[in-house]
Amino acid sequence: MTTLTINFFASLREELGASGETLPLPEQVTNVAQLVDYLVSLRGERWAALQDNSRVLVAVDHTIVPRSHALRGDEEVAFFPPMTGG
Amino acid sequence: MTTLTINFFASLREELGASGETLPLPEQVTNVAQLVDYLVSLRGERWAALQDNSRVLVAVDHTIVPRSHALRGDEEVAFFPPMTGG
Amino acid sequence: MILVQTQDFDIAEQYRSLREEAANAGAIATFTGLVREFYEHNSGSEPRVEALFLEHYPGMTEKALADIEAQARARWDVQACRVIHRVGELRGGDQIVYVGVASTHRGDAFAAAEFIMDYLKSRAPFWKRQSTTVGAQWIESRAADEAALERWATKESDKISKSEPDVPH
Amino acid sequence: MILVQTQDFDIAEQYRSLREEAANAGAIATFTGLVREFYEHNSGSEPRVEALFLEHYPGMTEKALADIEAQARARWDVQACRVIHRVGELRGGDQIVYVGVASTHRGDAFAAAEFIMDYLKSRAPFWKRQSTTVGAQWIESRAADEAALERWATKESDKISKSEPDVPH
Repeated sequence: MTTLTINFFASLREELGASGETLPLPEQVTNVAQLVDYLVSLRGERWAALQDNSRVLVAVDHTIVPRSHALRGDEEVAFFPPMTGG
Repeated sequence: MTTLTINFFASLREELGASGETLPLPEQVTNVAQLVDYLVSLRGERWAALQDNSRVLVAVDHTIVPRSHALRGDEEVAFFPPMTGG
Repeated sequence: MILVQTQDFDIAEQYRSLREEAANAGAIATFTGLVREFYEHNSGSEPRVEALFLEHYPGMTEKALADIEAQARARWDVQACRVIHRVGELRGGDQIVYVGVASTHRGDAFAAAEFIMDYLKSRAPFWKRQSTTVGAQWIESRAADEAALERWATKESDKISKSEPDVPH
Repeated sequence: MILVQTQDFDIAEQYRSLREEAANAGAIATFTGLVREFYEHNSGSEPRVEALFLEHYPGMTEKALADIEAQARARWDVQACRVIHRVGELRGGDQIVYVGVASTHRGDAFAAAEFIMDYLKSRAPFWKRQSTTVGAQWIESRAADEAALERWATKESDKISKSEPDVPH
């Protein structure tokens, strides 16, 4: 069975109290939006913060993607707030 | 009697074979365009290069001016080709 | 060349590298970002910044910066390019970021350097937390930084796009 | 601060001065112009540049550069500014010109530095004569340099305008 690596960064990491985890991908989860819904169902309402598309960006294998991005199950998925470099 | 200081720079200096001179301002010369015509009448046709407004810029007392700029007779007048700094 | 590092950098050394690498450069544009001593604060007051912590996403950071540099090279004449971004804890007045571009002409050098900075601000995975005399907070992204990207918009630059609104399918 | 000089300059020293002078700068943009080893030539070939001679108009040069700096300060947040232009004989690869601007934000630093460079190219009394392997010639002003000024056009910048077509009155 394949395994997702999930990371959280910056204020989102502090808000969720989690920096990351690995997770086997359930069969019914085929994209990022479904992964988020699944995490909320597992962890509870505090994690609904991940569903806010305007506040939380998603990268799959180091590339920013839309919530519709398909998942195979062996990716590195990261959630983070808007970036503030420079 | 007041005296104009006239300077020529760069390719224009080489073309005219003159780096500058001082000149008493005749009464009938009241602006830059008239000064140029006066210089051509004094020095000959080669100096008609000064009349080419697209190739020769004019500064009076270190500020670029149009040919219509009035002269009192005690200014520093400079003629030069388009600038190429930087 | 791209570096993500905790240690400080020497702009004179970067400049020397750019001059050496660029065979016939007529123009070198550089940008250095510094930690401002007094940061803008939500309350409108200006508390002194005691420390700034730069978090990043190792692996993605280098990839994002390399993508941004590649975009700049595709759009302008870039003979040499150096990007350094510091991470970890910084103090007021410290150097954070360096971008240097050597080009044949000044227009390309300026445009490429500013393009890289504008993208790096909002498209590379860095986050800033500041500790001030009135407490700590994560610095929020500025609308001005997002707006700065608009003028670079072309088909090419769409490749470095932000997550779009969700469209289920 | 404006310097017109024959001797070379040290960009690290200029950068240190900008950092010291600008109390709360978050951004330093710099530009350095270098003598290209191979200059564009009217014939389309690219002869090697053996020497470049920079002539200027002492007295007016300083005034023109000060005017340009003042315009930049009027339009953007400029906390510190340094402009150096060399004159006399230079060799391929030599530094010709330096512009450094410290500002609160990067947009102002970039804009002010590029504005100063664009104006300095066509509005300060410098002229270049190059000696190449195929002979010597005065470098002609480029239409691109004149065009570069257009995007800065405002009522303010009209103050640094070029001689207008003659209108007798």
